[in-house]
Order: sequence, then C-alpha cells, then structure tokens
Amino acid sequence: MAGMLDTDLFLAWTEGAARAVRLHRDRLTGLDAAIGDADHGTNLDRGFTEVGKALTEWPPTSPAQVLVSAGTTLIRRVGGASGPLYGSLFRQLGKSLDTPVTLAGFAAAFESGVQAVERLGKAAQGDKTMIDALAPAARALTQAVQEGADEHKAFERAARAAEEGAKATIPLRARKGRASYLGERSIGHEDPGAASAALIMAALAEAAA
Amino acid sequence: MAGMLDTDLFLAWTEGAARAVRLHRDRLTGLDAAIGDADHGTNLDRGFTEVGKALTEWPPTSPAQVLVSAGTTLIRRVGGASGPLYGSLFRQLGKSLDTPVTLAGFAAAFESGVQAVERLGKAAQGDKTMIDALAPAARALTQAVQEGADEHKAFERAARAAEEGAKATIPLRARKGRASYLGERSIGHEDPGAASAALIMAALAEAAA
Amino acid sequence: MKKLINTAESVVEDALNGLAAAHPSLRVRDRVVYRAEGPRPGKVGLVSGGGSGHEPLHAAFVGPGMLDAACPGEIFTSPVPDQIIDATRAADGGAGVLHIVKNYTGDVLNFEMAAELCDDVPVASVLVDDDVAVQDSLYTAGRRGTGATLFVEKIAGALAEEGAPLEEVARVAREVDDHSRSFGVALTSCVTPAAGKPTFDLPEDQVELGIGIHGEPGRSRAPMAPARELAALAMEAIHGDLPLRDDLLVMVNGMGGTPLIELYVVFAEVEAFVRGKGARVVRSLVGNYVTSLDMQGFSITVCRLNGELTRLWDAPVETPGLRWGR
Amino acid sequence: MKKLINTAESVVEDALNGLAAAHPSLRVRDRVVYRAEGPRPGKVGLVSGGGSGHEPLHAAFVGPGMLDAACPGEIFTSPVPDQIIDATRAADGGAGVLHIVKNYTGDVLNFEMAAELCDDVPVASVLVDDDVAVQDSLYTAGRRGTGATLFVEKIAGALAEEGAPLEEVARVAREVDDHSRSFGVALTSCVTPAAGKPTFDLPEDQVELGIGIHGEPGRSRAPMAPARELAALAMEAIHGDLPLRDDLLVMVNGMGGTPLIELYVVFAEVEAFVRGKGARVVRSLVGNYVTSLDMQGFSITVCRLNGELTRLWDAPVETPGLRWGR
Ligand SMILES: Nc1ncnc2c1ncn2[C@@H]1O[C@H](COP(=O)(O)OP(=O)(O)O)[C@@H](O)[C@H]1O
Ligand SMILES: Nc1ncnc2c1ncn2[C@@H]1O[C@H](COP(=O)(O)OP(=O)(O)O)[C@@H](O)[C@H]1O
Ligand SMILES: [Mg+2]
Ligand SMILES: [Mg+2]
Ligand SMILES: [Mg+2]
Ligand SMILES: [Mg+2]
Repeated sequence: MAGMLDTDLFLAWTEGAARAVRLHRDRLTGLDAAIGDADHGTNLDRGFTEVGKALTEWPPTSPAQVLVSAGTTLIRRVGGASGPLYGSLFRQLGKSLDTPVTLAGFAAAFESGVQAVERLGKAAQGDKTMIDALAPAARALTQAVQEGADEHKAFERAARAAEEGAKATIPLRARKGRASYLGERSIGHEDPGAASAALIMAALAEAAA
Repeated sequence: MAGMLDTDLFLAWTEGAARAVRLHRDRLTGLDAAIGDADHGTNLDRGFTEVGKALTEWPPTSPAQVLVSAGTTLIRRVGGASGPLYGSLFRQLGKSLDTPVTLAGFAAAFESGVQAVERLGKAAQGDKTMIDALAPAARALTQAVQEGADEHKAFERAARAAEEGAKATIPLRARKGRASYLGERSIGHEDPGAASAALIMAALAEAAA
Repeated sequence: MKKLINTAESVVEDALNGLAAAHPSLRVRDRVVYRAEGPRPGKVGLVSGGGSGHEPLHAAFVGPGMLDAACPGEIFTSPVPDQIIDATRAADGGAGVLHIVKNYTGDVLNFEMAAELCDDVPVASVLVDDDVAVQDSLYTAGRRGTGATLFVEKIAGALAEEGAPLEEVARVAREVDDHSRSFGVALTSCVTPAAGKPTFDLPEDQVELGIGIHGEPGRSRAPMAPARELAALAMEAIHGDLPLRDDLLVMVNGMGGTPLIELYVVFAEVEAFVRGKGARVVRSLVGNYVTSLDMQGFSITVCRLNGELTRLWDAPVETPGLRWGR
Repeated sequence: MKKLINTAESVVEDALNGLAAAHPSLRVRDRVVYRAEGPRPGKVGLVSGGGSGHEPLHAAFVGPGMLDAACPGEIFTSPVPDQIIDATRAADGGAGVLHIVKNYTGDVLNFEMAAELCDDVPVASVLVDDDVAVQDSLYTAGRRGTGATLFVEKIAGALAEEGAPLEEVARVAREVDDHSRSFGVALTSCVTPAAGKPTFDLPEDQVELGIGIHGEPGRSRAPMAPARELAALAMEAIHGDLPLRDDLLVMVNGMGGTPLIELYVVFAEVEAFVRGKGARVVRSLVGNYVTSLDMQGFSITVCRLNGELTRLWDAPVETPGLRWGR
C-alpha cells in the first residue's frame, strides 16, 4: 500500500544500515582517528551486527518493535558516546510511531528521536556531532511531507540533507564529544558520527527505493 | 734512544686508542648491535675517556704505571665483558714489564697480557672474540722481535695481524660472550671486541710511528 | 603493527580470562570484574569502568581498599549500561554504591543510563575531570578524567573500607578530584588492535602535548625536548591551574610503552620542579598505571594532600595493581 | 627515536636520582641502591645487579624480603667491581653476602672480581641461568639469566629474612634456579639511548624467538602468529626442557613496551597450556618485571614449586617493585 511503511521496510533499513556501516567501517574509524579515538567504525559495526542478531532471534511484528529493539540493542552493545545516542534515537523513534505508520507519522517520530539525542548529548547543530546530520535530515523529511512527497522522495531528500550536514561539519570546530578536546585542531575533519548518520539515512532511502 | 720504549710512547698509545675508539664508536656499537647488545662502542669510549682523565690526574712516571693505571681504570669504569677483559690485558701487560722497557720485554709482557685475557674469559682463538685479534698480534710481535725488527716494524706487524684476525672472525660462529647465543646467526659478522682490539693495536703502531 | 592477541575482536574477552586466571582474588563474569569474596555488608560499594586499554586501570584496582567492581568496555569504548548495572547490584552491600566516572561523553551517558535503570540501589556518582590540557570547558565536553581516577579510587576506597556512609565517600571522592590536576605528553601515538595502525602520526622531532588516555591527539605539538623541559612544561600547566604548595601526592605515569627507567628520569625532574616552587612531594607513584595501550609518553598527576587525604592514601590496599600496608 | 631522557650519558644517574626521590625506603649512593635502614645484623645480605634498562629489576627489588643492595650498570652493561664491592660491604650484617648473578660473561667477570677484592666478607654466589633458548651450552657462554632472577631474589630474600645462614640461602637460590626455565619472544627490538635506533630490525610479519634481555637478537625468526601460538611455542620450549607438572609459579613478563592487556591475553593461553599438560599454575605474576627498555614482546618463566619454595614465595616482601603480605 503506497504511503504505508511496514515492518519489512524497517527491517530492510536496519539491515542496510548494518551493511553500510560494515562497508565503511574503516573510513569511520579513520575519521575518528583524526579527531577522536579511532573506534567509531568498530563500535557501530559491532552494534548493527548485534541489531541484526537480535531481530533474527526475536522477530519483530511491527515497525515500532523493529526500531525499539534496534535502539535497545545499540544501547546494550555499543558503549562509547555513540551507543547511548544512536540507541536513544532509534528507541524514541520507535516509541513515537503510531500504527499503521504513515510517512507524516514517521517524520514526526524522527523529529522526536533527534530531539532525544539533542537532550541526551546536550549538543546543538553546529557543535560538530551527529546532530549536524540528523537535524537537517529531520527537517528535510518534515518539509518533504508538507510538500506532499512520497516516501522515496522524502527519504532521498532526508539522506541528501544528512550527507550535506555531515560534509558541513568539516570546517567546524567541535564543541561536544571527544573531538572538542582538540580545540582548533578539530577544524578540517569530518565528524565521524555525522558521517555515520549520513550512511544510516542513505540506508533508509535505499530500503524504500 | 732507539729500541727503548718510554712513558711518553705508552701515554701516546692510550691517547691514540682513546681517539680511535671515539672515532669508531658508532661502528663498534653497530657491530655489537648485529650480534650483541649494542654497547661496545659506548663502553670503550667511556672507558678510554676515563683512562685519559686518570692519567692526567695522576701522571704516571713509568710505562708500567701507564698500563696498570689504564687497566685498572678500564676495570673500574667500563663494566660489561670488555671492561674486565681489556682491563686485565693492560694490567697484566703493565705488571709484566721490566724497566727499562725493551721491545723484547714488551713482546713477552704482551703475550702474558693476552694469556690473562684467555684465562679470565676462558676463550681460545677461533671462539670469535677479542682473542682472535689479540693472540695473532702477540704472536706477530714476538716473531718480529725474533726477526730483529725495530718497534715501528714490530708494532706495524702486530697491528696488521690484529686487523687480519678481526676480519677473520667474520665467518666464525661465536662460542663465547653474548654473540654465542645467536648460534649459526653469529656467522657473517665481525666480532666487535676483535674489531676494537685491532683499533687499539693500530693505535700502538701509530704512537711509535 | 604486531599485537600479542588472538583476534582484535576477542582481545578484551581473552584478557579478562587471563586476569581471572592470574588473580584468584577476582571474579570475572559477563564483562564485569568483582572481588571474589563479594560485597562487604554495610560497606559502600565502589564501581568504576571505562574503555579497555588503560590497564591496570580499572580492573586491576578491584580489591580491599579500592574498587568493588569494574566494568571494562571494548578498547577505548565506554562500557554499556548492562555491565554497569550488574556491577552496581553486585557491589551493593546495603550501603549504596559510588560510581566513579571519568568525564567523557560516553562514560557519562552509559553510567547515567545505568544509574537510572537500577533505581533500587542508592547510587551516588562522582565525575573525575583532572586534565588541565582541556581548557575553556564552555566550548568542550569539559575536562577529561585521567590520572586522578586512580587517586579517587584509592582514597574513596579507603574511606568506604572504614565504613563511611555513601555521601561521605562521595564527598571525599569529589574532594580528591578537586585537589587533583593532570597533564600528559605523548612521544608516539598508540595502535588499537582494531585499527592496526597508529591513531595519529607524530614526526620524530615532535611531541604531542595535552593528550588524553584514548590515544586521541592532544591540543598542540611541540619540538621534542629533554625530559627536564617536557616535565617542566607539564608541571607549569598544572601549576598554572592549581598552584603547587604544601604536601603533594605526585604520580608520574607511563602511557604503556615507556620504559620505567625513563619514568624515573621524569620523576626526578618533577620532584625538583616541585621543590623549586617551595612545595613538597610527600607521596608518589612512578609506573604504568593509567595507560593508552602501547603509547610512549607520560602523564603527571598532582594532588594537594591534607591530613585526611594522606591518611586515606596510606591506608591498606590490596589489589593486583596497587598494594601496600596490609 | 624519542626518549624521555636528558642526555644518553646521564640516563642511569638521572633515573637513580628519581628512584631515590620516589622511594624513601631506598638510599642511592655512588651507583648503588641500598635499603635506607641499612643491613639487619645477623641477616645474610643479598646483592644483585646488572646492566640498567631492565627496570624494575634489580634496583626496585631492594627492600625487606628481597635484596639488600643492587648495583645498576650502564644501560645493558654489567656493573663494575667497585659498585659490587660497595654493595657487598654495605649489605653485610655479619652473616655474609649472597651475590645473585645473571649468567652473562660481563656480569660473571665483574662479580668475580668484586668477590675476590672484598675477601673480608664471606661471599657466596649463585648463577642464574634459566633461559632455555640457549642450547648446547658447550658452544655458548651458557644459558642466560632472565626472568628466574626475580624468583631467586624473592625466594632467597625470604629465607634470608628468616635468619637462615649463608649456605642455606645460597642452596635455596640454586634450587630456584634449577627449578626454573624461561623463554622470550620479541615483536620489536628495543632502542638504547646511546644508539638511538633499534638494535635489530624485525619485519612487520616476523617475531624474534629466544631473545634475552639485552635487546640482542634471538636464535631464530618465525612468522608473526596469534598469542595462542606464540605462547604455545614458548611453553613447548620450556616443557621440552623441564616437563611441566604439579604446582607451578608462572610469570608472564612484558619486555617493557607491551601493554598489560596483551600480557593478560598471553597469560590466559599459558594457563590453558599448563592445564593441558596436567599441571597447575598455583602462583603467578603478570606484568613488566624484567624488561629490555621499550621492547615489545614477552617472556615466560616457569618454576616448579614445592612446599618450601611456595612458603618462601608467599612470605612478605616490601619493595617498590614487588610488595605483598606484610
Ligand atoms: N554530546 C554529543 N551529542 C551528540 N553527538 C555526540 C556527542 N558526543 C559525541 N557525539 C558523536 O559521537 C561520535 C563518536 O562516537 P564514538 O567514536 O563511537 O564514541 P566515543 O567518542 O566515545 O569514542 C562523534 O563523532 C559525534 O558525532
Ligand atoms: N669470554 C670472552 N673472552 C674473550 N673476549 C670476550 C669474551 N666474551 C666477550 N668477549 C669480547 O667482548 C666483546 C663484547 O664487549 P662488550 O659489548 O663491551 O660487553 P658485553 O658483551 O657485556 O655487552 C665481544 O665482542 C668479545 O670480543
Ligand atoms: Mg571514538
Ligand atoms: Mg655489548
Ligand atoms: Mg571511544
Ligand atoms: Mg652489554
């Protein structure tokens, strides 16, 4: 049914995210080596691999279950800063979904997920964190819905906004997370969490394609 | 007086040995790095520098005093295997000299010094140690005396024998000292102690030149 | 880069097996390290944890006089809430539990989540943030917790052992943190098993100033210099933030790859520096205590002592990594 | 290579100043490290020494239950007789002195000379030669003394503390040496301050087998392998020489540049290997104890215990480098 987002779509999203993170693991770790502690790729790869296992072991029966389970698994298995942050994103997103899931409902839930990340990490856009990819993605999604876009288009636009947001972290000076310790030296490097957020949003667009 | 070996000659010898060891310090340490623990050049440089200081502080009045003092200083300041061994060489050499020192007397005393090293280190020629340079030097010296050579010639021949002896350690497998732990792997490298012995004998020839 | 491991994935697990096998006084289960004899009824429990790769911190500081449990995360990755919850429950002897948390976003978030989720145990939390290399905390995640973590664990552990209540143990832990400052210098980066290559490149003639303990780059670079100058540089940074006076506890800590003989060279300079400021080193530690895998370099941590802190520092401790005065 | 030193010439002196400043229990004079309180009348004195660069061995093992004095030579260079004579005189409490000498030509010669020159003190000498990597001792300087030196110093130190006479202390020291075997593996060479570059080059995919503790090359090379295989290789060499059975004391020793987490990974493998042979690890040490500056790698030392040796191992020891059971 067009406009309806079902369990399989979200399963495809988490699987796609796992594949993307695996494929880009060394690049993410490399970005983290430049301004952090060289573990972001390993962290997310471990996390999304565990998400895949959990979703196979306890097959979810609703989109909300997929996302809450993914978030819980990320919190339980990743550690570091990104574990609680991505975990909260997915959990809050899942918890905010009404059944059946409409595109507009998803966009609102996604906004709520991103806000949860902002609350937890006390970061705002421009602090050179994953927020710099997630917040523009949320806005793009909401706007696409308002403009009547279908899910393919809407997710595409969100993914593009995330990607642009990630690249836009390069000239920024980090003010949150480990990269903030570098002061001026954090300038000129892409934030690893923003980069992984862009990958995850691209996986959503691909899952709906 | 031709044929007479005086205090100045032996002072010149120790000074020349100190210069040679300083000049070749890194080469000696490099040889020791290959089959030992990379300290032979530093050890002897420290030792002969201290010899120079001791001989300046307590000016010797006889050849025997120069050599005994040099030997004692080497024992007191070098440590490692080469300290006691070179120290005993010089001490025994000094103690075995009659006054005035004739070339024949020196040759006999030098033999006795080398024997002291052999006794102490329980090494024989062919074990890939300083003995491989010192023993041939002693023999060459004695033979030169028997053949009526003057000190220039005699010391030249001793120096040449030491040099050849040192080079001849290259194909040998070490059986004494630290290099012996390498077994077959010690083959193909010049023994650092033999190399330093050749330098010291060359310094004697130069002092008499 | 060569590593003494089986696989990059199993290194924490394998090392914990080794830790358990080596120390009968410890018990290891589900990535938590406990005292084998369990919590002492009525004693406040001490729990700490953080990424692995900092050994002996924290796991080897579990034992009488120090921690009750430690939660080692993956290499340089904060532990997950499950570990912290397990550790907190097991460390509780009925008097509540103190979480000793190094101030990193990851550690803070995971410990907070854990504390929220085990609301059946009274939990107090102390943030360790001693690293003076992190300036203008308005524009950063705030000062990092580094070497002072050991001081906090030791001193709060001693007070807990005396039977003090949770708020008192938390109070002294915060006091130690308030009184402590650190600064670190790296001669080389470190190599994580997963990355297999140095986290950053450092030329032969440069040092990295103001490093943390995750192998992350520091604030700036400076030309390599003699030990005396590097020590003075670190001490000036500390002294500028917390003027050195009276009685000090000083740790010269190796980052993991620096020989002990060099740490003693640094300690001699630090001690002379302190004397030069009219203060005194009355207690000290020299060695590898809060490490960054195989990084070469050192950190200096200074704590201004008072009567109570000195008494608690001297109190008996019996852990694999720190042991005296039983 | 960067080193935390002032100058290559002053490193031993500077480090000894740091050692003295850090440990009020030690006194350092003329390159000899003593117990500050002096010899105990009637107790056999224990003196050891060797090249520097092996810290904590030997200087940090001076104290109750272990050494009375240590003579640190230059880096990797045996001490000179003067130091050993001073140490011997100062360690004598009237019951004579035991020299604990690692079997290297330099150590042997310098200790022999010293013993000869202080014939007013009854001196016994024990040669430590535990390194099974040195084979066919007819064609070598004989087996090197490596990790077992720590065992000898600890156990003989405990017996001396009990008031045993010189010949008894020497007897137990020889017994420990007889019961002990070691094998070392290097992942990298080390860099001496004087040379400033690695003593040998070791490709990224190779390890050096059967290394000693002077950064000298070993007997052979092998491809780099997982910790499990490297541990098995070392343990097979030991087992082939002294079959593992009954109760064992095992040390997994870091060469100075290896992170503790990796040593625990190795220890887990060693413990499993020992179990596989039907023997038991009943006592253990994991850490950097007998090092080669910044070398990466490990050595394993195994000692077959009996009742007496176990009791003496467990006896109190209170030194900067080893401390328990007071
Ligand atoms: N306070 C924060 N708010 C939002 N995102 C953050 C915050 N702190 C860190 N991050 C994100 O987390 C990423 C790092 O994740 P990771 O490397 O897995 O954890 P750690 O920093 O603990 O090693 C950063 O690149 C950044 O995007
Ligand atoms: N038993 C021995 N007899 C004679 N010479 C020896 C003996 N052992 C070692 N040497 C010599 O000593 C040299 C090494 O000296 P050095 O490097 O200063 O001492 P160390 O081996 O203690 O580091 C060797 O190259 C060898 O020539
Ligand atoms: Mg990271
Ligand atoms: Mg040598
Ligand atoms: Mg991390
Ligand atoms: Mg040497």
